[in-house]
Amino acid sequence: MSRYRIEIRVTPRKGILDPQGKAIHHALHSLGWAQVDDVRVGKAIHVELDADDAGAARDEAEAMCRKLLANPVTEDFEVYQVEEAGA
Amino acid sequence: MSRYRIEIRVTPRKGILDPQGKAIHHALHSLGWAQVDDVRVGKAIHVELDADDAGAARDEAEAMCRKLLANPVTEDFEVYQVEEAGA
Amino acid sequence: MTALNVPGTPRLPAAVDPRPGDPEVTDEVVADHGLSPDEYTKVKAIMGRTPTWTELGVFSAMWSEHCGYKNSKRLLKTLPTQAPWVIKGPGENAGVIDVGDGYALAFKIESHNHPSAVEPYQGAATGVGGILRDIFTMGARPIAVLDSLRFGDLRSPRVRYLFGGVVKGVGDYGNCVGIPNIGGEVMFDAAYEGNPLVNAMCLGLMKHEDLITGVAEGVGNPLMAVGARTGRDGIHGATFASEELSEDADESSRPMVQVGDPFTEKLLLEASLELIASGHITGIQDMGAAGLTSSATEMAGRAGNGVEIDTALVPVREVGMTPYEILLSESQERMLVTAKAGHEDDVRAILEKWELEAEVVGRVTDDGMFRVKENGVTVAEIPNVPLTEACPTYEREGIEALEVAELRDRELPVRDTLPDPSLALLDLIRSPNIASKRWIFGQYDTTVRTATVRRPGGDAGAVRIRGTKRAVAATTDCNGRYVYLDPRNGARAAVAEAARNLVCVGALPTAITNNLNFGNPLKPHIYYQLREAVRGIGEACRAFETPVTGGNVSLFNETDGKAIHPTPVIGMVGVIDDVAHLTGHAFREAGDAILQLGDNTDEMGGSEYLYRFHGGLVAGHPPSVDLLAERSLQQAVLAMIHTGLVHSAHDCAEGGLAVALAESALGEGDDPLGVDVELPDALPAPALFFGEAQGRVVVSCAEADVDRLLEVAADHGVPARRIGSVAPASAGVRIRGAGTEIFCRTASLADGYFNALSSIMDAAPAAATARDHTA
Amino acid sequence: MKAAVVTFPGSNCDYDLYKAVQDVGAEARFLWHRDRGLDDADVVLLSGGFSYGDYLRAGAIARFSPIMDDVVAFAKAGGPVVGICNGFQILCEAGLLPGALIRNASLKFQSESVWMRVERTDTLFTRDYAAGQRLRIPMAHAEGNFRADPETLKRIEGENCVLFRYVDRHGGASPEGNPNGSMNHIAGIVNEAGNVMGMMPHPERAMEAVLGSTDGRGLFTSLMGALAAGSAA
Ligand SMILES: Nc1ncnc2c1ncn2[C@@H]1O[C@H](COP(=O)(O)OP(=O)(O)O)[C@@H](O)[C@H]1O
Ligand SMILES: [Mg+2]
Repeated sequence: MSRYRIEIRVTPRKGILDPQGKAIHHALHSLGWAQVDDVRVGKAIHVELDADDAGAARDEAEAMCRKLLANPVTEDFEVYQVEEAGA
Repeated sequence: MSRYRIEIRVTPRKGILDPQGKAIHHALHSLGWAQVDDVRVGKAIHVELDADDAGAARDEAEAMCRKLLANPVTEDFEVYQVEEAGA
Repeated sequence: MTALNVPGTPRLPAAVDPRPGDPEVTDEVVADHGLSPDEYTKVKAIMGRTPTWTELGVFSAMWSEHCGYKNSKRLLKTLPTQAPWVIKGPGENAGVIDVGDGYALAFKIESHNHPSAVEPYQGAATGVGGILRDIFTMGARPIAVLDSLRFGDLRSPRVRYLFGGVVKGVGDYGNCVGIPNIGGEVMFDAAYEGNPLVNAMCLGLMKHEDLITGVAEGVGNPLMAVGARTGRDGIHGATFASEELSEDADESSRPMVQVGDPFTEKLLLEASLELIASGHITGIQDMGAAGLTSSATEMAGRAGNGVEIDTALVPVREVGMTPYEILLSESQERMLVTAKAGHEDDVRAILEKWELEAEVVGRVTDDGMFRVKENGVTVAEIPNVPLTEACPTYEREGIEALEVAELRDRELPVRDTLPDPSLALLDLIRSPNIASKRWIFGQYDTTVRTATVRRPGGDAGAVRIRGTKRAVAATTDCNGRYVYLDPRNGARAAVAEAARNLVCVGALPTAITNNLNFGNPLKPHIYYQLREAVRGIGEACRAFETPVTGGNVSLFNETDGKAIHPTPVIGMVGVIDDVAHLTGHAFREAGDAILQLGDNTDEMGGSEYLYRFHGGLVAGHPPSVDLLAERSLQQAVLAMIHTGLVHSAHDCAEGGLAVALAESALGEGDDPLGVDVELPDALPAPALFFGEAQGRVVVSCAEADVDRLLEVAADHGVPARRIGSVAPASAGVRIRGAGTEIFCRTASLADGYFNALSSIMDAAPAAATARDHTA
Repeated sequence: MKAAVVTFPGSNCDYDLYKAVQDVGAEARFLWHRDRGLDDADVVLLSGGFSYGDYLRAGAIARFSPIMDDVVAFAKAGGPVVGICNGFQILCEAGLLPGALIRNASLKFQSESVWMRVERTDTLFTRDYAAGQRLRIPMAHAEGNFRADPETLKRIEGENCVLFRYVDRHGGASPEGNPNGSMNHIAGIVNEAGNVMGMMPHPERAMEAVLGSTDGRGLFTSLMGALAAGSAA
């Protein structure tokens, strides 16, 4: 067993309205960042857990996303970083 | 000028209470993930913008974080992926 | 400047070895803890030795202005606190009054100004959390909150950021816990630019027999820490709140921001009420300012006992916390409970049901000491009574600032630069100080608990008491400009306005809580403001028979040496015997008669008109307050309402009579009406239309009932007359007088009134307002 | 009628709902989310509030409470289930109702009285209303923006599952009448079987004139009537 640090990103599905992204886009424009084109806002979830290896850690994380962390109607998820924590 | 896709992570500062992380941690435990130890929740922000090069894109993203996207009193931010978007 | 004597110290504490790793106590360290050399000498006299680092931290917090009321205690003692209906006066977590039918009302106001200046969202949210806990630790279920806010000029992006964050913080917290917001106030004035004020008030209802207080009774009884874990948040918040803010203050010198968790609060609320009803505990208190230290010592103090705590037993959020940190942490959503010995598991079971923790952290002792151990090793031992009672109190020199006297006596420029009165009304109605506050309370749940019978937007809010015909009403009021120009009179005006607001909804004013927001009292002109304002509050409360049952003091509200307007916010509660008497400020029907009670005067000092049309000018004599006349007015309005014939009642406040008439015409915006009024007074137009003379109320009734109501007013010796009629919306708002006329289309007034704040706040997404706090 | 109101940690309208069903003559009781069994309830109601603080997503954690297994079984067996505000969010998360409720377009918590139009009167929940009747009801939420993918939305409309739609004060489905950005102005829906409904506004806050409106009563009297008729039959 080792300890793994996992980063998960849960984002609004393409095609699903993202009111928060829209508001930030608007705010960035009015602050002068006219070159910004697309803004989407989701959740960054950091989880630490014990698992046998990185693959198992990732599997667990994906199971958590499917069961709880993301709503399949409106959100996509991605487990994008699995890193062994310093002992 | 090229188009860059940037991923930003804004997370509660260390030591600052993260009620959301606490609640999710608790929920994961009740769902049987007893091996989960720490959960922290922040924002994952995806931005697309035009810039001369990757360095410039990163600089802009960091400026946006300082000015708008992160609350310096309670949050840390990280610009962790700057990637040229397919033309 | 004189200091009180130290009350008899029972005996000296034992010697305590310095804890390895703790800093040494030097003069510099003492000064950093906000203790003066004299105060430190007193500490050493109480201790009979040099205090340890931990002990110094404890003294510093307990003897801060926030906990010790050093500069205000003597003044507060002059306030009236007694009445037959007062059950608990000042000194408890909240005041409690009888409201009839076996019910008691606990209520209090609390400030969170400094934290909100640093982090508006969390500062405001935790402010609401704190005041809720003060209420439910009395055994009362919170039934309503109000928020009294002050900010600088909304043209500043920083101010918009603060305002937006504070409103969201107040809302998110109260909404989640499920306590309706029923009112409050907000004022924007350059004087609050660097130092916003965030005061939150809460009302709680209980049966008389459910009252419990924060007392650590019964030697040997266990003390239990209940609720959230202790982190490093807000260490020394109490001391921080007792210092001036400075623009370039080092970020790291500030206490770690306290983050609120309203969900935990809701659980803690239910668990606490269940605990109190269970009979397993003898006392309970919030770990608020100065955290575990103040709750433990105050609870012991009230019982005349000592307490012993082991910090190693306190559930913590982070590893490696020192006793100093654990004692002074201001982590939110925590309570200290004195359980009955042997009932610890029952307490745990109740907390467990609500998914919360409860741990024994110490016990009640008989030796009068506040003793702190870490894994059994004593790290602090302080005689409890001197710690809680012997905080030096000061009576300082108070002298009015010359510049204020000059401003007050200045010739006002109003007469020669009169804008067209119709344009003036259109402009005033959209002033953020006058415009509808819907943008604020639209973010607050106002109807949860299905008891709100007066929502925000009128003169006062009200919630009915289920199972009875009664309701309780509440309001917060203070015009800091009046207080700045004339502290005594301005404070009287604040109390008078609060009472007027209550009678306008049909409530009998019953008692007050107050929040004294002032600058640095070490400056003679600030101490003068404080002294005179307290005097004014006392006079008005005596005149109205509305005793003071508690309150809060927030001093040092200065940024880079510049003080806010002195702002003694009055939170007043009243009782409505029968909800059938509930009255609103909105006119009901075209054709109704409009009556005016009270006299128009030529007083423009401190008015919104001056501020708005003369470059932010705050000058002149604020409107005078005749307490006897106010009292008669209040009684007359209530008597009129009790006839059942009054269709609406609304007092005149900022913006004067013309604004009051327009507000009554606009109502809640759904069915606006018009006004046709003629004012015969021989007064200059600005004073007649926009002067803020006190003691005036606009009432409407059916044509047939005019004489009857005028008679009631006459019986009370209150000047009253008919001034016109309610008109259909299509007729607009027409007010004739002073040889001229105001005419505005109802739709234009409605647009200005209802959209002013949202057009400022929603149109300009400065960093600020767009920054989002919930992921 | 025996009505059971479920209390989750963070529910804050459970008592209001309890009182509302009592008000129309039902026998009301609370069920604790951790307990099992529905105690022979005729109807189960999930109230508003912030179960688990609405952290993560509104309703996401509450739907895993032990009692939800019983609620799902009850609903699958045709038992009437009502979700109001947070209760609606929980029912969507639990898959008993289609779609999802995301943040209001304004990004704000919005507390106001809204108008909504009764779209169907042939259900357990709306039979005491008149077709097309306009109701004035308080709403108070931050996440009530109804969303569904195009097929789902088509099915919702095609199967006539919309119970209430936000309208303006004149009864029109204009943009001003839509407070939170919901697709097709949807304020409340019922499942295809007709026994599970959810809505964002709070009918239990519109039960008495002294509170400003009595337009919410119809929902509860409908249920009472329908269940009385059902048990008589
Ligand atoms: N911060 C606030 N929170 C809630 N309600 C508010 C707030 N500010 C103003 N209101 C509502 O708007 C009403 C009008 O405000 P104000 O003009 O200050 O009234 P008044 O002059 O009668 O005291 C208040 O009575 C209150 O109901
Ligand atoms: Mg008023």
